Amino acid sequence: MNARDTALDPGFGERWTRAMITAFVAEADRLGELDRLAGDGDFGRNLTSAFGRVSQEVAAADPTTYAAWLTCVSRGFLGTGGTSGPLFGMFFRELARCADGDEPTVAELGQGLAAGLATVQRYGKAEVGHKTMVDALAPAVDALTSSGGSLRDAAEAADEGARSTAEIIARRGRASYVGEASRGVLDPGAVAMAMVLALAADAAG
Amino acid sequence: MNARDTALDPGFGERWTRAMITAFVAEADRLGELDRLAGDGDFGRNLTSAFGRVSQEVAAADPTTYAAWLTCVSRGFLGTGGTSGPLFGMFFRELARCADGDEPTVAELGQGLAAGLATVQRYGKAEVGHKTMVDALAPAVDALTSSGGSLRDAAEAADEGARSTAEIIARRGRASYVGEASRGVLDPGAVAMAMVLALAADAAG
Amino acid sequence: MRRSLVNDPDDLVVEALEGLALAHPTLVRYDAEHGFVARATPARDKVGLVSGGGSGHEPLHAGFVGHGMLDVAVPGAVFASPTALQLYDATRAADAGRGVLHIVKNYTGDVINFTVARELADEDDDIATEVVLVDDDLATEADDDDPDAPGRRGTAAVVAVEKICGAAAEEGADLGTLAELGRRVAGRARSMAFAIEAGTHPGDSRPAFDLEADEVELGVGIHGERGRSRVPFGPADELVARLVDPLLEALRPARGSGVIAIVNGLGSTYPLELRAAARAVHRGVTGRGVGVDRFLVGSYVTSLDMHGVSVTLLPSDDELLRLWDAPVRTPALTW
Amino acid sequence: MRRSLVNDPDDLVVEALEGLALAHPTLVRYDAEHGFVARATPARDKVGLVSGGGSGHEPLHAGFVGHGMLDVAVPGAVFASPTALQLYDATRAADAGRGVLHIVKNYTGDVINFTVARELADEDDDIATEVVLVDDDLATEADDDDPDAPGRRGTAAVVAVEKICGAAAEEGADLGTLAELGRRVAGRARSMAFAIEAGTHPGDSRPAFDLEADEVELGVGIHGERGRSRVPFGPADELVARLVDPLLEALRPARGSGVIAIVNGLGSTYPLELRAAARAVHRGVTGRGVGVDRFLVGSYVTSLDMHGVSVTLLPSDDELLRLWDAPVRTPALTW
Ligand SMILES: Nc1ncnc2c1ncn2[C@@H]1O[C@H](COP(=O)(O)OP(=O)(O)O)[C@@H](O)[C@H]1O
Ligand SMILES: Nc1ncnc2c1ncn2[C@@H]1O[C@H](COP(=O)(O)OP(=O)(O)O)[C@@H](O)[C@H]1O
Ligand SMILES: [Mg+2]
Ligand SMILES: [Mg+2]
Ligand SMILES: [Mg+2]
Ligand SMILES: [Mg+2]
Repeated sequence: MNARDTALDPGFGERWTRAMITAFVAEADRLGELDRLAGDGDFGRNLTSAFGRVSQEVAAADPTTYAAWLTCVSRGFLGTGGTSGPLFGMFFRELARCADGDEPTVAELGQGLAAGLATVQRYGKAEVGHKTMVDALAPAVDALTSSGGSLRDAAEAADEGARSTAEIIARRGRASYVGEASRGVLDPGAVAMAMVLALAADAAG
Repeated sequence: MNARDTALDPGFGERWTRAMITAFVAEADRLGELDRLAGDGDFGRNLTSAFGRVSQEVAAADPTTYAAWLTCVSRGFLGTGGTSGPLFGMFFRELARCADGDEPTVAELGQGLAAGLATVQRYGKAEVGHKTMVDALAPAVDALTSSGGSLRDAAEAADEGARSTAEIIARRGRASYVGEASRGVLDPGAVAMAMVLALAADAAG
Repeated sequence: MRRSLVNDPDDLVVEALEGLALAHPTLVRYDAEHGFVARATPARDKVGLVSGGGSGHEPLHAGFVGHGMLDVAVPGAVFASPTALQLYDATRAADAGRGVLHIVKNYTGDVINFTVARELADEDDDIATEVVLVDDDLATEADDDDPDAPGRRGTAAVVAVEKICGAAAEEGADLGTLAELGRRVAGRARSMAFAIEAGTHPGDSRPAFDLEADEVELGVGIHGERGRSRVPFGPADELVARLVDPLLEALRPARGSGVIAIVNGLGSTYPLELRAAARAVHRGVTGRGVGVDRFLVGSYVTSLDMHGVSVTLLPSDDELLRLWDAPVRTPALTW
Repeated sequence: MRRSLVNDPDDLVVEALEGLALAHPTLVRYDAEHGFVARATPARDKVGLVSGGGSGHEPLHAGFVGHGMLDVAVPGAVFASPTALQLYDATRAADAGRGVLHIVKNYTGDVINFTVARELADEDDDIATEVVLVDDDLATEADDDDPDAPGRRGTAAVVAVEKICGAAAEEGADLGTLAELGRRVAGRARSMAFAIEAGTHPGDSRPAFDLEADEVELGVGIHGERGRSRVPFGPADELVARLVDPLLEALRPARGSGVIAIVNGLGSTYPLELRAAARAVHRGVTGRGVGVDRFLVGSYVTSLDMHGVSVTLLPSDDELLRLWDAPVRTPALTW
């Protein structure tokens, strides 16, 4: 049996979720600053509020399965404003649904990320190169599914995709209103998406 | 039969009314200026508007009797704002009612003026010395009734009363709000009332 | 810099009355010749209710013409009393054979002109009339007993008087009963207001008075006049307490009793502000163990675009609540 | 200098919702846990109507909850969409077994969050939903055919959609019929607005944008964004014509046909101004041989204390008029 079809270590969902809470609360200001430079500046506050809610959901639901943990993340974002709230919320909802057992396999995670990408694109109508979270997510899905890579490969592809957003001007979201002024600034949603994948790779061990 | 009990010359009501229209339209600015110095400045506009309405009433009613002419004057004032509108309006209403025949006798005019004074005081609660139209009207009534004088005597008493308002501070009307600042300024309502009486004496011939 | 949306400021009142009638053709009509607003369909066999006063306080009074409230409303120019003749014509129009009740806010010009109108209606037309004088503004309560003092101003309690007397008139109450009822409401109700910005006369480019950034005008009236004092600007709850506390102090409603409360915007107060102020009023009143039996929140008695709030408290009883709840159908108040 | 009557600006929306519920306890309740306003007594056996959007536009939408209009209204923060979860919870609350209609003003955030809510309601609760997108603002009609253009903004026509669909829902219309009806109304209605002063965010001391004394912002939206152009300040009738003319140009109603017209104050427009503007709109429309069948004049869809007016024209027909006239009983609209 291929390693891709083995469930990840028990506690993956919990480790990943807790790591995201910690990391995003710590990085909210830095990411908010990017949104201030080429957007409307609320992304940091949106992240803080989303993960505040994630913590509340965790406290209320006392999750035990991967699906339950990721559902808390999804609900945290769905209870948050901005464009990123519903997009990340539905993205994590697809991820929550990707596992058959208690923890997902890498292949299931790959399918979940692919479904998440499809959902984000269905709502947001962004393509690669529009300077959004899609620029990080699409290469990660590609690495994990078509290219058969590892979670670490996917995280690296996402990181590279996020970096690429510095050179382009935004075609979607508030940043698209500032035109040329967005050039030179990383897209905060793409950076956040790359963080999500890096933390997944860390949590998988 | 005493001259006081002889009706005034035919056309007295019309002559008096027409003279008031002419005189007050001409003097409105000067009287308004007094209200500006110690009041709220609208007396000139109120007079213009009142006599505009008087002219309309005359055109509409085509008066033939003294009572009908004076009713036009009354209605002109009753259709006008300010404190002076209703006070002069009810004053002229009493005057309109004072005659039994087509034109009043001097005695009837005296009774009309006395009734007018009573009405003004009932509404306005002003005494002599409060710096209002009463300061001109009260001495005129006195001259014509208790002292048995002529219309000309009454007009002179009114004029003297109006002049006396320069030295006092207002206790009624908008001018009472400005306190000491009203000293030295003639009360426009008293001056107007004195004009009314002078024009009556002229019209009586 | 302030600007108004007007053509010639002198035409504003008449144009607005035309607009009101066009907006509510089934409820009211504007009689341009006589200068009043009357019900589109005159009521029959009831006492007529007439109110009026200067314009600039909309929707007062014309917005309250209709079933369950006024029969005729008589607007003057901005902040100026209607004339005696307007009020006389309105009184004749409102009479359906059972007499006419005048509801008058306590301002010298209004009082005189309404009185003249009643005298004319009585002498010339033999119409029975009564008057209810509304003088609810606590800010103008005389400190001494100067017999010449004009007394408390009439402000938002007039809405309660019009609503409650309007309902009783619809039920068939006679003139004397209505006058007594109206006086009972007016006698009990007290109001108080503050402004964080004065109103601006149409056509003017500056508000009627200036306030510093840290000042609030307490005890303002509705004609651009200054208030009784200036207090520091602060959170809405604190400012609202400066209205509610003296009102409760003056009325001393018993614990367990209830009031009809009116939280009224003065012109440009926007709904978020007004609703938050309503919450503060509710907490202030119920915090003293007094119930808010009925609660009217909106901009009903304004002063052009003044930015501020007035609070009116009217101790209630079963009869007042019943009449308050009775159906009403006017441009500005319908239930 | 501008000031608002607030406590902490972050608490304003919630305090105002509490105030609204205290003022209208028989009509609405505020569900603080889920962040929506619902009817005090839920309706049975009808399609549920849900609308929502950023706050700052009061009385929209919570002021339209009640018999004959909405079942649930969902407020976001000032000028920010409510969240998907709020809208999902509201959708569940509004469902009485016959499905739920979403009435959504066309703004990206609102559109996405409502869509997510419908997807959740469908997948997790098997609730049938439909959406009516309201995009009436003529000022934002795309000049070219950019497929990425966000399209016309949704403004005051949403009141007509809520009123008309609300009446039909009360009559028992099913979900599909309501969606079609709502789309018909939204598809026909067009609006346009101007401002002579921008609104001020609670807590800020300056309006969202500055205007010179001789300028008017034409084609403004309701979120403090600039308009489409600046035109010279002038008499109200001229400014109103700058709204009515392009609306008639776009709608081209036939002579002899009629419209439902909404003349809407944007926040601090005071009644004298608004009524005079209504008169100008009436003359503008009837001057082209088009009747004003129904006329709603008031401040219904605001932008904080913005000073200006929007005009909405909706070509009418017998069905729309019948539904417009049907009884409604909400905090902000009752007949
Ligand atoms: N249409 C879209 N599709 C995908 N992602 C988007 C879209 N619009 C914005 N985003 C992402 O959302 C991020 C901004 O989120 P946030 O600040 O919460 O939203 P808003 O733009 O509404 O203020 C952007 O950095 C971008 O990555
Ligand atoms: N209470 C009163 N009794 C008698 N006359 C009065 C009274 N109040 C004012 N007046 C007269 O009215 C005149 C002012 O009239 P006008 O300017 O029309 O009224 P307002 O004071 O309301 O502006 C005063 O000059 C005074 O003579
Ligand atoms: Mg943002
Ligand atoms: Mg944003
Ligand atoms: Mg004067
Ligand atoms: Mg005056």
